[in-house]
Amino acid sequence: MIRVQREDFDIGAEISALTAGNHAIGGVACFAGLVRDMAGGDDISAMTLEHYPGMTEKELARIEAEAQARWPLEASLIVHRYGRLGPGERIVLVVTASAHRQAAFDAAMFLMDFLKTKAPFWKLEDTGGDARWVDARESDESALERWRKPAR
Amino acid sequence: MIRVQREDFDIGAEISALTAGNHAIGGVACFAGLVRDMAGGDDISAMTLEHYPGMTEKELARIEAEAQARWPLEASLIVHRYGRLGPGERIVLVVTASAHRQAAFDAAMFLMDFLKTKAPFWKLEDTGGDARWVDARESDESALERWRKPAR
Amino acid sequence: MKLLYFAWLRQKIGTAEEDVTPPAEVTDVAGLIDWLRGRGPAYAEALRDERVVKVAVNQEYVRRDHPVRPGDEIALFPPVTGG
Amino acid sequence: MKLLYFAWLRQKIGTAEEDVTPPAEVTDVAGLIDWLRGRGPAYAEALRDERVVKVAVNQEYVRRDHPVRPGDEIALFPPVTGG
Repeated sequence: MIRVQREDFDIGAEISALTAGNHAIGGVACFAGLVRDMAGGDDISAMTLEHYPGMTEKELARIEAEAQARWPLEASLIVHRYGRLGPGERIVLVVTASAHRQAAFDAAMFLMDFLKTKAPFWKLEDTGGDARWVDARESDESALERWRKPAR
Repeated sequence: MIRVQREDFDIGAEISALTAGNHAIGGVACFAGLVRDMAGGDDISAMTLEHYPGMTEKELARIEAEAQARWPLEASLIVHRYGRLGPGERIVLVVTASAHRQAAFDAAMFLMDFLKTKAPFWKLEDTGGDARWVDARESDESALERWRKPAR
Repeated sequence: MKLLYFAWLRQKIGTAEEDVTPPAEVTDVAGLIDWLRGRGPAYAEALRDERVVKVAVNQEYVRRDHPVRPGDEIALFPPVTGG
Repeated sequence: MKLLYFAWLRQKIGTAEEDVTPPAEVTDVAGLIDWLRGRGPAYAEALRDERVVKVAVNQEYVRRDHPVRPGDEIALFPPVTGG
């Protein structure tokens, strides 16, 4: 399941809803991205996430389908917020559930790596007076390399 | 932080409490282990977790300290339940928070791998009439190998 | 065709969205970018460094040799920074 | 010294905990296990396969050559299966 929304989410409630009644699930991995208040030494007072409605949903669904094809997942969820967010606020949630823990962990890392480099979101950091578009990170691009080899 | 308890836990509330007010956190990884209803083809109606009070807390604290030494974690949490649990119930929770996502993911996997092989818990599966102690898995022991190399 | 711009590309060009009708010789993404550069200094500046311009045609990432046709929705944007 | 047994070791031996005073020649974990085997068929059966008996002295994992002393808390248990 994927969702793109302005509102916050409740990690525990999302996981409960996703896994309820499925007793084949032995492990649930999750990752939540939060707004940090420091970027390159400047304090961030807020961040605005812009996205490409329509394409965002398509890309997230495509990435999720790829993870489902690579690992034996019982369930998965991607929630990504847009709009203005303050320090400490939740930005993104990825949840993966599987019979075994490594599949859940690997799929969650895979989803995050692809989402970071493929989902059409852009961050505008507000450092007080000055607003600055976040640069894409080389390390996010290189994190994709590890998924080139066939999945376990 | 570590906790050993009979009661259930709320994943969202645990993560919120752990990360509240720390805006240096950019990513939170978590893993929850659930009771599966199938083990080797037999339906599990319940599971009883026995542990070694005193040593359990020591081992969990030691494992957490090791993760804190290896990765730049802003916060971490291990909660492990004991007692009788039904299918779908939560057994264990690991949460790790860091500035960057890979440290959080790696530390969470490390905690789970060590907890599975070092924390003195034992599972007794009730498959209806018959109770059976779960065998340790070879794959859990070999999962430790990857942490022999120095951390990134 | 409908053009969409995001993030600093949107800010530099000064619009989020516009309908354009390029001449017939513009048949692919590379040709479209070249043609856009000629539309004024804001376009030329925004599209100066090709390496930081990603393109999606009808909401799918494409390469520079991908065809562009009337009716297409074509988005130009910098490398993504979500997550 | 205080002995603790867990999981199927506890069930096979038939007690969770006991105080024992082995003879003076029992100085390490290996010696203690040998001595326990001689205490009866339940002990012999429970401790038959050494490979699946883990030992903690004063709540720390130890090897077979670790000393055992009066006053120690010594736990014997199968490989752990938590998580």
